[in-house]
Amino acid sequence: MDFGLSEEQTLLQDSVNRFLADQVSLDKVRLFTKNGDTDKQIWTSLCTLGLGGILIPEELGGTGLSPMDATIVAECLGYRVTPSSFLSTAVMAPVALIASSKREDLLSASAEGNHQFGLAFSEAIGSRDGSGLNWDGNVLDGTTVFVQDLNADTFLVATKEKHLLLVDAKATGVEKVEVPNIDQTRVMGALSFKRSPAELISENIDVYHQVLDAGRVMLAADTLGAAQNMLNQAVAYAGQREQFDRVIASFQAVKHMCAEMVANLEPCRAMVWYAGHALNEVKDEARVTACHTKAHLSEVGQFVAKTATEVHGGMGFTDLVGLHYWFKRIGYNRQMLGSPELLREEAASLQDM
Amino acid sequence: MDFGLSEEQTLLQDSVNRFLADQVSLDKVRLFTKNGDTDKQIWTSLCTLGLGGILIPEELGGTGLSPMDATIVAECLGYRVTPSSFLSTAVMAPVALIASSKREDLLSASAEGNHQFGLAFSEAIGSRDGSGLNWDGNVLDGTTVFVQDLNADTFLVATKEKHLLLVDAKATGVEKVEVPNIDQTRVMGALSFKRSPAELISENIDVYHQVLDAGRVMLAADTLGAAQNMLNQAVAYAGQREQFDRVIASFQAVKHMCAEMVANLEPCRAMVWYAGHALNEVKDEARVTACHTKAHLSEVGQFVAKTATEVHGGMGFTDLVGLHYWFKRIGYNRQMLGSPELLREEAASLQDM
Amino acid sequence: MDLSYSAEHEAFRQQVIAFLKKHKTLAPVGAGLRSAKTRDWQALLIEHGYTARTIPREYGGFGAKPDLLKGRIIAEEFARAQVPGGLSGQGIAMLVPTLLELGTEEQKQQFIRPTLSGEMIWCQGYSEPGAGSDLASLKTSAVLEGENWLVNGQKIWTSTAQIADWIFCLVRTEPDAPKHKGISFLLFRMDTPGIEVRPLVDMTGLANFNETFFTDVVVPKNQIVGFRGEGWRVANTILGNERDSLGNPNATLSRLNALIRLMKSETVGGISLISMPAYRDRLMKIQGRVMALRFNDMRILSAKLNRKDASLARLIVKLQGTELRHDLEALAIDAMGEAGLCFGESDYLRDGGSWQYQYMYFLGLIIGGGTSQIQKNIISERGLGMPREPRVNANTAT
Amino acid sequence: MDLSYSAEHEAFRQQVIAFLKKHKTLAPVGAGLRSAKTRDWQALLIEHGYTARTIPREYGGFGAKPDLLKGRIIAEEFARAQVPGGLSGQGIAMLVPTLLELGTEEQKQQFIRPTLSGEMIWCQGYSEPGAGSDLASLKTSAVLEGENWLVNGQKIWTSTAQIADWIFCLVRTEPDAPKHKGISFLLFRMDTPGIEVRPLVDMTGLANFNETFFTDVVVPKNQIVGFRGEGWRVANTILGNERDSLGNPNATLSRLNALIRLMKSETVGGISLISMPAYRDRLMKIQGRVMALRFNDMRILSAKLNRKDASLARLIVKLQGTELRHDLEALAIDAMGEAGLCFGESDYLRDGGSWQYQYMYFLGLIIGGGTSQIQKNIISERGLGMPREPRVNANTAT
Repeated sequence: MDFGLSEEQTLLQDSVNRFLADQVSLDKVRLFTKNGDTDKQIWTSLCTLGLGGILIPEELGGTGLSPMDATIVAECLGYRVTPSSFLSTAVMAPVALIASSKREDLLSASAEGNHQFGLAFSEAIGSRDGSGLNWDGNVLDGTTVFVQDLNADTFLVATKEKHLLLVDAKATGVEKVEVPNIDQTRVMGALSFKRSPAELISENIDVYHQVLDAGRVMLAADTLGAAQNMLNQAVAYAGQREQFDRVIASFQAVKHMCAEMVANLEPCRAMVWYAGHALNEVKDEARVTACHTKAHLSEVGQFVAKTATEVHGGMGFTDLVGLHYWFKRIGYNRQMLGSPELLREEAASLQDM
Repeated sequence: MDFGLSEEQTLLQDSVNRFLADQVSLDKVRLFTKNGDTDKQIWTSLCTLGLGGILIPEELGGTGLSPMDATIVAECLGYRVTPSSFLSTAVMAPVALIASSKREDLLSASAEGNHQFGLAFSEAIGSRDGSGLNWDGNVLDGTTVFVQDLNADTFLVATKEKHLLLVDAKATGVEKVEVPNIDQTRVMGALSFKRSPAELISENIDVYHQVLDAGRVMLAADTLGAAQNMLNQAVAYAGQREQFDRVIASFQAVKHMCAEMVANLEPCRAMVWYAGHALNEVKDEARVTACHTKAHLSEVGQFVAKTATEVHGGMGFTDLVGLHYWFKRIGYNRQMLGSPELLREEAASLQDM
Repeated sequence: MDLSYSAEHEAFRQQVIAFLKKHKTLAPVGAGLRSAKTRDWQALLIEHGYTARTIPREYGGFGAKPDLLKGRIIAEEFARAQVPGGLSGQGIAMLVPTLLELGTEEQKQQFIRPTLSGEMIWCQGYSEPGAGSDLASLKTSAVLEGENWLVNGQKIWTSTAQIADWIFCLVRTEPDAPKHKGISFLLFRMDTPGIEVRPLVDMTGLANFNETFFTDVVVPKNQIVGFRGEGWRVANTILGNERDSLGNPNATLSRLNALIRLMKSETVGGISLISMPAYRDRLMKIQGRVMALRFNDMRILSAKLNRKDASLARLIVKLQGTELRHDLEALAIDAMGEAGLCFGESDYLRDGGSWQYQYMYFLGLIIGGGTSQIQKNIISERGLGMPREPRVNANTAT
Repeated sequence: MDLSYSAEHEAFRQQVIAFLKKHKTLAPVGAGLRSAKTRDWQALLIEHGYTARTIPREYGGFGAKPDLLKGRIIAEEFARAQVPGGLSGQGIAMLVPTLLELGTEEQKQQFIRPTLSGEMIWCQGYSEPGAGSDLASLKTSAVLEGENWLVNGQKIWTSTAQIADWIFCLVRTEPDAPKHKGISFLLFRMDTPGIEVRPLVDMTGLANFNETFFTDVVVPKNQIVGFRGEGWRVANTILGNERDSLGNPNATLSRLNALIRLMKSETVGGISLISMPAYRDRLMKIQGRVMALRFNDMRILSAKLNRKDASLARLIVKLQGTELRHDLEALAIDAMGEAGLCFGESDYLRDGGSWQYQYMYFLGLIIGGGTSQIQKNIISERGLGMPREPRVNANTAT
């Protein structure tokens, strides 16, 4: 019995953290938000650590670790607001392809860092005015929006019927339009298809949910990391900033804001661990847990993002300190793959409520 | 243009406050909660001030004041957690009888303090398992629960169809059972009827809503008064209680709790005034405003009730200080005639949302 | 993450289950603390190691070596079978561990065995009307006169004082020392002349607590734990233990399940409460918070087992757990609407009125055992390393 | 409660409506602050008394006697017609009232007319990187050398600094005096040598503010308002006015209406956002809060008119109004879900991205103009008469 990280997992966490501290400075994040290039560089480096193929079996060139291990990595990435295709390329697409035993070639390429996936799940989660896909068993037509990682080589597309398809970004009739979003560390966009060839990966709704659960838990873990960093920054800033001849950390109001942040955030750590573990190991709880974990982390993350900014006073509002990168990352995670109200409604219906 | 209390209204407020400060001590409230007797005494005194007939025309022996005046009185009554039949006898029943030009005899008797009404509105608001009324145009059968002012002489009953009936407490087949409730300043119960004669007061749904709106605004005003008193007690206690060699009012955490209470509560004052005014004077806004005012006051009241208790520390939890009378009064007002979620849903549907 | 139990622990669980199956009819449901049934059950549990498990045999315990998981298994299985576990008053929960750590051999011999057996019931004399959050400012005095202490003063929040045989009590013995250094930890009989206990009715309408008054109460000199002036340290040896038990997420989970049952069965206007979306959303929010605290609790247990640090996780339990519980009870009341107001016997009362009762009781717990404000001070200082409130002179504070 | 307007006021309203009908095409929608169109419109408004209404004619105003209701009517009708009202920069809102109260006759003559006309644009130099909540600890110094002040230091949050002609600025002139007593209020030209303005990009991505640096900036001795060392009092004469404008409930009401439109028109999975109960409940909660603050605002106006006390009602507006607005914008984003993330031009952007923008901007306002923590100090001290935080020596605070 050991609820928490194993020794290996602690080592993994430490090494990813060290790597990111070294390689993904805020300056690098800023650079990425100006021109997306550094992203590929970061991704290549992550892949040399084996993170691109974290869920891909060793025989296909991956590291064959568990979803819980991936959760740990996602938390580290969130902590450093790392621009990366981890969610799409290292988690959701591999879960889909492994579960349906498809396209080992792409898995191998992904593990090596030579191939990136993007995600188009909005049609399955909630279709928008002006969007809609039609797949005739062969080719795909229509438009889907809020696609994550628009610069991918291949897109994993979920239809309204919750079928999963693969579409090559360079296939006939595929058009991409970037849709600027609030979180500049992520590239979001719209995809249109005109008789574009698409490969069916799965018609099994369980596979769809397995992929979605994994994605949701990773977003929750990303928020955990990002919120933890904001809290740490707030405590550190309060310990240095002086007003009224005292560090502001000695004011009860500031102390209590920080106490409320940690009191809300600390239990989230165990929740994210369990949700990551449950993905493969406690399958009958995985879906409800994933819904609740992402919803709860979204709420706590929003509270921490706002409160940590307030502790920083005016400085928290500036680009100088750059706190807003975390603020916006948490905001993005909140909406992507299901916002809190939708997730709670889903959790209720899964429990026949 | 004058948004607020007129000079006469300020005088009314002052005189009711003075009267209650003098006549309705916490000791008297305690006594009432042990044996309901003092209630009649309080009611008789309130009637000598003309409050029993506040809405009843002067020619019927009342004082013929406005619903907004009644709101002011309700706030004063809440401030002193006064046990009284004001809501039923002075507000809701008169609104019903005046709007439908019925039973002037009862109005006269009420104005004189010789007759009290009770309210049975639960069937119209939301019927419970095991309850249900059947009125055949002549006699009434069935059971209704959560009747307010169970010791009344006559009950104003609202049916599922939102018809209003009058039933004499002593009529054939009427049975009363007290249902103990959390707020000992109110007497709640269940009423059963067996072929009990009932008089139709109104089939007009507008009259039903007019009565209900008035009741809701009075409950909101009662909460305003009760919450204001809790806030005042908290500030006073914090100014006297010493811990760590300081009055606790000098701790930032305590100051901020009090600041949050007043920041939430103070705008409620204007809201209650307007809601009271709108009842007769801005009819197209009256219903939405009544729903929102009661819902909002319920939320703010709950926050103040909890926070003021916390400021008192352990003392707030004791019967010695008696803060719980206000806490429970606010809790009662929250549920009676529609809890916040139901009221908000009603406000939305009134606005075609 | 390894959620499995070892073979030894699985076997132990089976043993507990078998015990419960065989003996559960002996459990003292609703019996008084003084009843023979209660004491016999306690004796049976000690004999099998299901309570007082790690306390040495020589003092009346079972004498097993510490095994947190076995402790957890016992708690889980007793809860599942809905059978009351061992006695858990303040004597057992707080005094016994204190004596084991700091008592003299004579004190251990004298007090631990009868306390464990349920013969000797204790109450705690810490808080005073003027010393709540600032407990160290307590004023109840004990003056050494010859071979006895003479105790004068007043305590409050002394639960079970009206039935206790003994009290463990913080008193000021060195009035001239700095406030934390002048306190001593005394033990004395509650039937000593000069003690008056007055029930303290609280907002729930029950007297869950008491006020206790001391007038020239004579206490033999040797009935002190630790040295003179060390009482603050003695009391703090175990104060943390108390805090941990407030806001226990497993109790909250049972309560959540009760709430779900209620919301499924209760209807308004023919519609079940759970099918009203605004209530359902609130329910789901609470379920998410319960989940987070339950996993946090598993992490704490596991950290103890595996000697990892989970001090932050532990520090926030009382604050978060009591607020969550209060919110949970509030939802039940709101969802029931007017029916949620019922309190006291009637056909319309649900679950024995426990929703209103617990709603208030947990407001009491938010305040008691260190108010939320004090909790936040502790979390920010001990958990986040933020500076203490600067000390202010009494005469500069206005 | 009398919500009617007098015949005089009704007539005035008709006059405003007629004016708007006739002249609205002249309004400078989207025109720069320096454009002729803007200045002409300002001149027209002053001529009719629709801005600078109560400022004496001799200084370039309309010279009417104060009538709050007419002010309200003007604001209401301009808002209803969606026509921009008079100029409202910091010069007009803050400096002009200050000069009217405390300026010399020469200063009034020199500054008020060009400020009102829009020729002379001002920025405010109050906050510094090290002096935010504790504004009085500001360090920018001004040393008198002969006939001039020599100003050195740095200001932050100087909005419009990049286009301003002049600055009104708090500087420390008496370094040895207690901190509130050593400050003076200077006016100087922004093109004086030694001033550098650097745009300060904020979380919205825009440079809504600046940092402004002063190196040996020479300011003529007489460009001081009030006496040396009186600057704190001068600044506080009008600081309250600024706070009132943050969290204005009428602006929040327009925003609520926009939110309702959005939630009615936008769909997910074919269902309009407003028909999703959890969002609708949040919307209604916000509508209730908007209502309370709107009526509170009417009460404040009315209290001014009728010389009643509404100081508490006024004290809480900034705190409540900015939090409410932030929550309102947050709901729009949540209800839109993934579409709520859009920021920057695309087919999927709604309302020009204003939901995300205002969500962040109002977080800035929660902090700016006195953080929520400072607001709560003020409310508890001035509103509730609670004691000030005890003063702590710098060296005892750790």
